[in-house]
Amino acid sequence: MLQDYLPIAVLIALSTIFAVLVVVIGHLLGPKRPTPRKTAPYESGMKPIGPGTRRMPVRFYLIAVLFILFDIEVVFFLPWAVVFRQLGLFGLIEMFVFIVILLVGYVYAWKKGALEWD
Amino acid sequence: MGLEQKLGNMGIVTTTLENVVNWSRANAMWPMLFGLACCAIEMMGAQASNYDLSRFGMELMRPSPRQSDLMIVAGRVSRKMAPVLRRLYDQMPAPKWVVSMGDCASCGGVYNNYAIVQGVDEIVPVDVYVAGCPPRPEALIHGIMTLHEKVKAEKLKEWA
Amino acid sequence: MQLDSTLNAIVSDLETAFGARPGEFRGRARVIVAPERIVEVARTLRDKHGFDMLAALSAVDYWPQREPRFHVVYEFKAVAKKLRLEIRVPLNGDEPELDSVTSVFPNANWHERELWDMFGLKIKNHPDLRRILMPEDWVGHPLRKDYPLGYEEVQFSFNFEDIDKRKPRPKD
Amino acid sequence: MSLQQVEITSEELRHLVSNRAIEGETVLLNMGPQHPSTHGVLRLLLELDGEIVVNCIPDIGFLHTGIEKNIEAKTYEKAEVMTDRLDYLNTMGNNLVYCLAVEKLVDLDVPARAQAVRVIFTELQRISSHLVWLGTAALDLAAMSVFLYCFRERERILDVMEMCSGQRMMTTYFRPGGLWRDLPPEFEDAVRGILNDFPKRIDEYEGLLTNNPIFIDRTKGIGKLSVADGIAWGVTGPSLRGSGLAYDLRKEEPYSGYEQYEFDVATADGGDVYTRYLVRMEEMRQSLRIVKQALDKLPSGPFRSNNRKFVPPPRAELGTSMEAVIHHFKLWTEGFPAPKESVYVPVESPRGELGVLLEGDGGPKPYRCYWRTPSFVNLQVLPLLSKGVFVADLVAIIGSIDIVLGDADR
Repeated sequence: MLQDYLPIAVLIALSTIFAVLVVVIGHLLGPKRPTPRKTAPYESGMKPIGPGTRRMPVRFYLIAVLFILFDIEVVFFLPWAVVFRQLGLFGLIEMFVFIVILLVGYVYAWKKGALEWD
Repeated sequence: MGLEQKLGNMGIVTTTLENVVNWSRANAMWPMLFGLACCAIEMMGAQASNYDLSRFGMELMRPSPRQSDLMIVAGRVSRKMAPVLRRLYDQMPAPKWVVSMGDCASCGGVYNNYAIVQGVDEIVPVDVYVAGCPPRPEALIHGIMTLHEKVKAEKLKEWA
Repeated sequence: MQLDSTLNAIVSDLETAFGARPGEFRGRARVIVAPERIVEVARTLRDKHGFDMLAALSAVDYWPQREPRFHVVYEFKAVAKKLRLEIRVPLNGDEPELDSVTSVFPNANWHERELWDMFGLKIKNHPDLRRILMPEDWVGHPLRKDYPLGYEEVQFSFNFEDIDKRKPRPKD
Repeated sequence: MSLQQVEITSEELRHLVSNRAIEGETVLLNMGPQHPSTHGVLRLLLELDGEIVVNCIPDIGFLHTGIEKNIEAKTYEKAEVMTDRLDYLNTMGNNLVYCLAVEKLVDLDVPARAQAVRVIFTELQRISSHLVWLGTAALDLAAMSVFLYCFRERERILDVMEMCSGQRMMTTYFRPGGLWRDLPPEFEDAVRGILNDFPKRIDEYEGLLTNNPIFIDRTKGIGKLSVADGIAWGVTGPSLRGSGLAYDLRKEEPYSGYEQYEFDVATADGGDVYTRYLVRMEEMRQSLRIVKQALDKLPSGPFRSNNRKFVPPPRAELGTSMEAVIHHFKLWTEGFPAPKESVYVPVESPRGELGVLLEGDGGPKPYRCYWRTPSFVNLQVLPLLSKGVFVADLVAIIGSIDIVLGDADR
């Protein structure tokens, strides 16, 4: 039974090898001439003010977390969409329940003002 | 080395690493979005629908120097802009080329006075000078094709 | 072209109030005002006579002439009444001093910074007097008549080599 | 406890920036000379509290070319080459205002045909400048396709200019006293072609943007400029007309024959980025109307005044009359002397009031030529408009006040 998963395994193996290969060869063979001016943080051409990694307000982190939360939701749609025909009505209702739960979370975040910036 | 004569020219089979690398560098050169003055409007004209720089693999004008290979100095460089230009040139990764577009960038052009750097080659090593004030989009494209020939003729020793 | 009546009234009013000397060239009213009175003149022009826009502010350098070496030119515009008036303030050479009119016209801020940058006119109680067009560490004031144009000899074939030696090269 | 002392690049900036920035609470960021959305080499030192702009300090001068100093070193006719490169999107407008100033200074007459052609070209240049503005402003708001359409249309106007003056942008086509050359025969139907194609094109752009919800969200109610602030800060042109004041120099102080053509001044009250967009789109239509009227009533006759003291004679005459050779020789080597007086001539450029303060000193070279450029003055309003907006809105505001850095830095 495992054979029919073989092509996927080969595909994954090939793609990771290719990706790793490209990065590693680029890293090993590419000429590296770091000069202080080149490695200085880029600030649209001017002398950078302060170090590159400065304190960032926490709101950016909040936005990132919210994005991940609601973006992963879409990932669960994919397997469902594949077997949508076989699941029939049960699958449809199941997915609606899933969406409603996430909608509750979304409305809660909205009302708490997490989406507002200031 | 007589290898080429013996092998003959069978296209992809007998090409050398040098040709492949130079070919790929020449045809996928991303210019840096670095418009200064009037030549920048002609560069935009060259980038836009009528003259379409994307035919040369220059689809994107990358704003940051980190992701660009070619710096088109399009416009007059003033004394206040010179250190900025030099810093941007330094922050570009290794295989980088400079096209100085227009007379003001190439030799100070109409402005021979205190405010303009008389030619960008005082600040950055320039590969191709494009004449014109402002050069027509075709002139810029001709300059870029000349640069492609120059890149295709580069030797392995130069960039190893 | 004769000055129209309203402008005449305004100019004569300035004359009585601030001792300004009127002049006229091709239908353009021009008034010479002493440097220390310029802020009051600007204020009365704006409040009393309705000149609510400072269109232009610049300076002219009459270099060899020492006494009033600079003329600072104010162009006022009455948007509602469609009138234009030019006010000239003579300043003498060595240490030109001028009061800032940013309190009356906020857009004079950059103009006065440009005057300082280009002509070296010291503007008193200006909120942020810095060079605006030239780099901060630039020496000299370029638009003065005694400042050289910075003309570099053009490279032709006969003098190509010796200019090439002196030409600065990019240093890595 | 100060988090980490932020060393500010140039010391004088300390008094401009609030002390929250110096302790490092708010981020000091350079939206600097090389930035995709600053329309050239404008540097904005932004003090950011997260995404909100607390304070914005513009820093210009990165394109300062010393044009005013260079003009003082050339004769009147030869200095006109300098004027094209000032506001490189409105080259004909720069030539026009310089020629008007020289003509007023030396009291030179301009034939009717030259005035009409000047109006046609200035209006065509206004349309091409608004097209570049529309392209880049929409590009800043991520509307890529508008940029490509606008530049396709602009090529047609550039072809007309190249047909008449031999150069696409830096035309120097107007000369003191009239035009450099007469119009070529195929000028008429080239402009007719533009006249009946462009209204459809402008509808196309309006279809793309005007009721596009994304564009409306990004531009409505952002960068509010009231009329009182506008006048106090000296803002002129479409940026002021967007706040509801119909102040247009072509109507206020008509020059070069503008009083013959009837057009209405495009205004819309609201004073935000969206109304400035509407004003400029309407202005393009009005310019088409003016060009149509000017082209219909194009008078024949001489294209340049024949006052030999100031205007070099045509080449044909050199073969026959001796005086022509003398005038030609004197005008081209030494130039014509101007009286010892000063003149201020304002004109309506696509960005606002463009004025030239020209002063002669009896010699052949301009003694002082000060350019009152609209971008330099309109840019001063940016800190006022950008208090407390998002950085993304700041990009829309910069796009809406339509600055050209060659114009601002001179």
